[in-house]
Amino acid sequence: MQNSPVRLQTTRGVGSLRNARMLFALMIAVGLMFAGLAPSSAAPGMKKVIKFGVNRAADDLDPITQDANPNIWAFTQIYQFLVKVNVKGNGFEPDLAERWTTSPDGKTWTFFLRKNARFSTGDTVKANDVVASLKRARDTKGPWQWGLEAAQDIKAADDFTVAITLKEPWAPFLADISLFSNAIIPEKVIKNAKPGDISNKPVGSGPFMLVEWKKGEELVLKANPYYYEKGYPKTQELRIKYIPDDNARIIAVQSGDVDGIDYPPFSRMAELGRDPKLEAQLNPSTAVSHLSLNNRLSPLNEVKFRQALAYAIDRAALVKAVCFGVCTPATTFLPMTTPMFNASSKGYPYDLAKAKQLMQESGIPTPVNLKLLFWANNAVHTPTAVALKAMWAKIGVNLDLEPLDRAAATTKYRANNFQVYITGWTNDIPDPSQLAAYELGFTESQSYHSGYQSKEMDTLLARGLREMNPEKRRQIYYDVQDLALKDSPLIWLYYSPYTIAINKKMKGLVQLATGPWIFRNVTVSE
Amino acid sequence: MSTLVQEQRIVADTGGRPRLHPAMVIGGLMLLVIVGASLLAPVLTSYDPDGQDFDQILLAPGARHLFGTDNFGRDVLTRVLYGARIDLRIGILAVVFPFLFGSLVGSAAGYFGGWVDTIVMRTVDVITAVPFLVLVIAIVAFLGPGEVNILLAIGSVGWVTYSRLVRGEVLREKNLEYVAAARALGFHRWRILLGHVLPNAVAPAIIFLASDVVLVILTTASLGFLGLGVRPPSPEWGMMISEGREFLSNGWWVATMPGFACMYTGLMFILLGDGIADLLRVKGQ
Amino acid sequence: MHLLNYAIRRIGQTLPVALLVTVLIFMLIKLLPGDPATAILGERASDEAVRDLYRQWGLDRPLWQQYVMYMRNLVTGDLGQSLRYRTPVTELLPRRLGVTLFLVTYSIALSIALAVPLAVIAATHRDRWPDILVRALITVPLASPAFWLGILFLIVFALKLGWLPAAGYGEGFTDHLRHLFLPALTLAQAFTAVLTRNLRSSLIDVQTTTYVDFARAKGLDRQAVLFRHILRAALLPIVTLIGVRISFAIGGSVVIETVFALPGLGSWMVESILSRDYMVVQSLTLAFAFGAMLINLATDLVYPLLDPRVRVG
Amino acid sequence: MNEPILTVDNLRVEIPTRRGVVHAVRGVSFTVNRGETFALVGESGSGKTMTCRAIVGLIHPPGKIAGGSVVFQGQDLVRLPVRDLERVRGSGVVMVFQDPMTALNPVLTVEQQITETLSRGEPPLFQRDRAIELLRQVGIPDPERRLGSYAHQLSGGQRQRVMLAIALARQPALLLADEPTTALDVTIQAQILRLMLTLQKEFGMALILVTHDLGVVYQSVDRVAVMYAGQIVELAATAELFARPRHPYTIGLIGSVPSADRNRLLTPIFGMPPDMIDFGRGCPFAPRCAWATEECVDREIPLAAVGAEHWSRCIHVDRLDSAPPRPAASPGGVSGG
Repeated sequence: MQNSPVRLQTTRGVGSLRNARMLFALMIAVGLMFAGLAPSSAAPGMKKVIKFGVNRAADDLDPITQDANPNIWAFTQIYQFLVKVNVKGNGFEPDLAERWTTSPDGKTWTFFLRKNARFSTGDTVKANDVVASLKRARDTKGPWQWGLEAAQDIKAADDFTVAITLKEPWAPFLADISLFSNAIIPEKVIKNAKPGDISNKPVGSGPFMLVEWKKGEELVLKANPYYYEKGYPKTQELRIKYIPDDNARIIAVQSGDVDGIDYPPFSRMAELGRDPKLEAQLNPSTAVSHLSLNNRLSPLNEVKFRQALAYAIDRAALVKAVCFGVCTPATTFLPMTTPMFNASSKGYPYDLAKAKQLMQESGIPTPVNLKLLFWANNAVHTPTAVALKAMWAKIGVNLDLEPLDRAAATTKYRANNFQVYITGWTNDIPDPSQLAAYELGFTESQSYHSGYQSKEMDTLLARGLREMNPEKRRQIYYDVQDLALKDSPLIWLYYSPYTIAINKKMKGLVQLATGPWIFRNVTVSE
Repeated sequence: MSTLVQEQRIVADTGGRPRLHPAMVIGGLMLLVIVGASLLAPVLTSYDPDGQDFDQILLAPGARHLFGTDNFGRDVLTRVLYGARIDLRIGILAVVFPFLFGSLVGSAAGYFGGWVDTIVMRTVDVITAVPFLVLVIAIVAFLGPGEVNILLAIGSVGWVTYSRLVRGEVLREKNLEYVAAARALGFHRWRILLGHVLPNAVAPAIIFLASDVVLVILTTASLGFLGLGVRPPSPEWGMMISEGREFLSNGWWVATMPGFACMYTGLMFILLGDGIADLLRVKGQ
Repeated sequence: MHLLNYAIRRIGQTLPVALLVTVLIFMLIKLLPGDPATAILGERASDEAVRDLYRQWGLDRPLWQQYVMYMRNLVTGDLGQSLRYRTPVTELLPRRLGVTLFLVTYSIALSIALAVPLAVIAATHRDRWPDILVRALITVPLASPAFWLGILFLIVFALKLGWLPAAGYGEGFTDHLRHLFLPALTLAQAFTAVLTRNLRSSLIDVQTTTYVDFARAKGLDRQAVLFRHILRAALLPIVTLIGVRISFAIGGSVVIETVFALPGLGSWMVESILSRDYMVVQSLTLAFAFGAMLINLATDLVYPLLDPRVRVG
Repeated sequence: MNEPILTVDNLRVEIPTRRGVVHAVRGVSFTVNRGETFALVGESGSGKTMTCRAIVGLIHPPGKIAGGSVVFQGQDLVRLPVRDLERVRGSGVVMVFQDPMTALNPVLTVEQQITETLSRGEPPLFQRDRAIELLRQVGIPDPERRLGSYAHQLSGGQRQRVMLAIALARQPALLLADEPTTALDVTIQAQILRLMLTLQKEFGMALILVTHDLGVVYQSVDRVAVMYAGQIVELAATAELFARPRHPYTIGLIGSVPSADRNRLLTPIFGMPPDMIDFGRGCPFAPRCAWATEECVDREIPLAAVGAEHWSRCIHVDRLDSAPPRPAASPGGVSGG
């Protein structure tokens, strides 16, 4: 929790120093040539624009209503937060709040804002902006209200101090406050906004600001001239281009049309790694791929049947066929990178004999017909489905594949109108509570729509939210992981890394384990 | 028999008897080969089209796997052979029913005119106003992916072309003398239409039929590309191509082999179409 | 002003068709399983949020009311809002329309530029090896999936040879020409093949006509005979073909635009169908229908200008 | 006057087909003099049209000139490069066709089709005047208005006149007219024929008139060549030919011409024209000939002089004045197959 920010600070320091020198040199050079003209701040030999190809288009930049990654990941460039997640995704570092304190009863948190942060409009970020933003996030209906669920009162103590009072001590509060929906927007904007204004014309204090948005095509971001940290962002312009087709995106980065891309498919990573111009990165993520089982239906309501299904999956083979070796078989419901992940858990190793034995014990006559719902045209879901069909056939389960487009599949799934559904999860906060509540708690989402309900689990989850002692809290989440495996309401398949491919000329790109990229340090040499 | 001036054509084809067009012969042979190969697939290969082998992933074409293996270690040749059954079935079924329906509707519209014509042609206008692929995509999205649904989607749009072609021919035919003669003989109008006019008017539609099969197979492939193809793990060629495009650089054979199969079939139907066209033209003269 | 009258009458006739098209598409997309709110909010959204969004969009009202509302807005030139992008469709449409129009026109132009010489070579060497070669050559694109060819083109020309850009649309006319060359070529493949086949047989027919013989007999040189007499007459049936083909090309652009990452109407249409962006799908369908109508009309109007034997009406 | 403008020597045209090679023209030789009117007469398929097409180099592939020469004003057109041949056409030789409806381009106006024939480099206004003048010369009334017409807007006779106007645009030395009146109404046939002969005099052209109708030939041409099965079977001055036909086929043709003399019966030629692919060595007319003997079938029969400027391909020339020894081949008789 402490190490990485410090290390980052150092590199940042060196970077800005070098950058300042270069800038100085450039100013002289340019000044001599075009006296009177404003100098470009790009260092010599560096590109003025970063071009990045992404697989999904941002469509709405209002932080409180959005679920889709392309939007969330754009927030990181445009907005700032009180605190932010560190690179590893397991701790926090200061953002707008320079520091923060907790009252002894754990119910009051005080955040002290840095005084030099300014929005791209030029206005200083003050406590009233923070209060307005957080209240809006808490009180507007949306999928992310839980991020401030615990906050009872949000007040400005003075211009640069914000005090938040909680209903009760809340262990993951710092994690919650780092959630993207709690981005800080100017109070003026919130007050004057017509519906859709914030979605289309977001204003924040982050390193970049939105200047042009060709919807479904390209986001053009320019450096926020008032960004608090001088010398950042290192490149003046960032263009996020929407290139949905995997091949087209890969060819775009290979041919130099863009400097980097997200989500090259696993199958291409080895090849991209061999390309001397490119760097293929496998970044630690919080992604878990899993199957949601509809526990309401027979025979999926039989725990032994669910366990049999889990044992019958050869996760190593799945990793080979689906991820081309870059994923890791899942051993608990938690991502490896999440704090309190139980590294000693064995999960469900591939054991066909055991699976068959459990099938027999369950007394379910074979063959069993099951339907598998999944997103069509998804480079990961389709091969997963194909592999599962073959694997489960060995224990007498006849899997009928039902690929549907995303909207149709999601609607069906949300209506609990499914038997088995391929899905996946990524954390938005570096804490197990979000995922645990969503996946195993009935009230939040009917346990990821599985319908799983367990008193024992509910008690554990409630304790986990309120236990402030880190060691005790860890034990609670270890117990949660064991219980989840035992009850097996879902089947966890594998942990996958984030993949990106960038030109080797691009330096300084950081991708958080929760997903977002950080472009403020990025330079691309000519 | 005597005439003052005898006619004789110097031009080729003096025989007048329809000859077997070489394109037809080659196309027919190709058809024989592919139908035979797909039917004999279980004999020709010892692999299961869905049989996965995770130790044999993405093997290049070689002695054990002539067309290599895919990302599940499945034998590509086996899948291509079994896929031929599916693609030929889709290709032919998705064309035959629209052809029958379209010809019937189109000829009725052309022959009876009036409100029948208005209704049919306005329906045709509505359907043609929306681009073919877009409409098919919407219909498949509605029905869900799968072979039958693809057939339904393509069929519900495809009949339009046939009805247009046949209607145009019927309009031309119905003013010819033999129709008047048949009418004068007191034949029922349906009998005239189905027994006399339609057989003569259907030639361009039949010629179009062969190239339409190619079009259907390609449309199925495009649907696969957009994620709306037949259900996996079906070895349908379009799906194989669209799934295999992920591996074009590290396993080119996965997409390319079914691509060649697709081209082979396309060429075959084009040749057959040329042959049929020639045959009908000779007959028509 | 005979032509103008005709054009007005034709448009009048097609209006009911356009109206039917809007009904058809309206029903079709509303019947699609899945809804825009879920598509936008994702699988983790709360039911309440989904319902709110529905109410906000007026999608909770009866279908006929929605349709009437849509038509009322349409009359005032309002195509509605993209649900997904929260932006009026009229604001998003022009740029994408530009891309697709450019792409389709470009591909048709390429098709003609390729097909005419190929067909001339084939027809003048009828049944000899250049003819056989051309005919064999054009069956390849005719029988291969466009996206497959597109990807191969990308790998060869953009990646291995680096001659052309791999993605996007570029800025300015010459840049468009460069960026859209590969997509247009891919889109042109099938049409080139169809055009070449038709033009070849049309050329063969025309070549042996007496008026071409007479043109030769009266002393015209080969170029004059080819361009003034043979090609002109042979291209006539092709005009209708081009008309029919444009709407095909627009359909084909769906796939091509995806392969080449072009922000055109086709890829937008598919995206909008998949994200259930009702307003966009309706508007685009309408745009397509009008486009097809205009093209038909244009063919009908142009044809008599090219062939004096045909009269409008 | 007797200066030859065209000498055709041993011309042969072959058309390969799936059944075999069609020998459409088999060693045709004749000469046409400057200003002369010459007729090629024969049934359809006798090779007369092919002969004309061969002269102007317009045999459609896969047909080809298999041998012989066509010397026009000292140049062998058969061996002339295409570019030079194009220069000879129009100003040297022009051919007009049977059906003016199909010979005129349907999508070009009369004016366009005339002016494109005129030599380049003349100012457009001058070209227009020339076009009007030409139309007037061929007897088109109100030529200014007709300039903008298309073929389908003209009557049959007018079309033929327009075609003549086009053909004469560059004042050729030789005009080949392939059945120029066949497609026309009978009343108009005579007008057009008369017009052609007038124009021939006016322009001082030689004219080769191709026809199957000996009646047309009778009063209007200087010399006649009768063709049968790709060969010239008889060649003579017109008067001589009608007075003293020296080939059974010619006699047959003359016999089948309707005449004002109601008492004379039409004498049809029985049988079918021969197969143009598979010939015996002998006279191709023998199967239909009333005078035929064994000898006719056995050997090749050359074109031999039978009088002053009179040639025939018959070995029984001397017996032709007497009645045929047996009736001609019976109806439905021997066919060429």
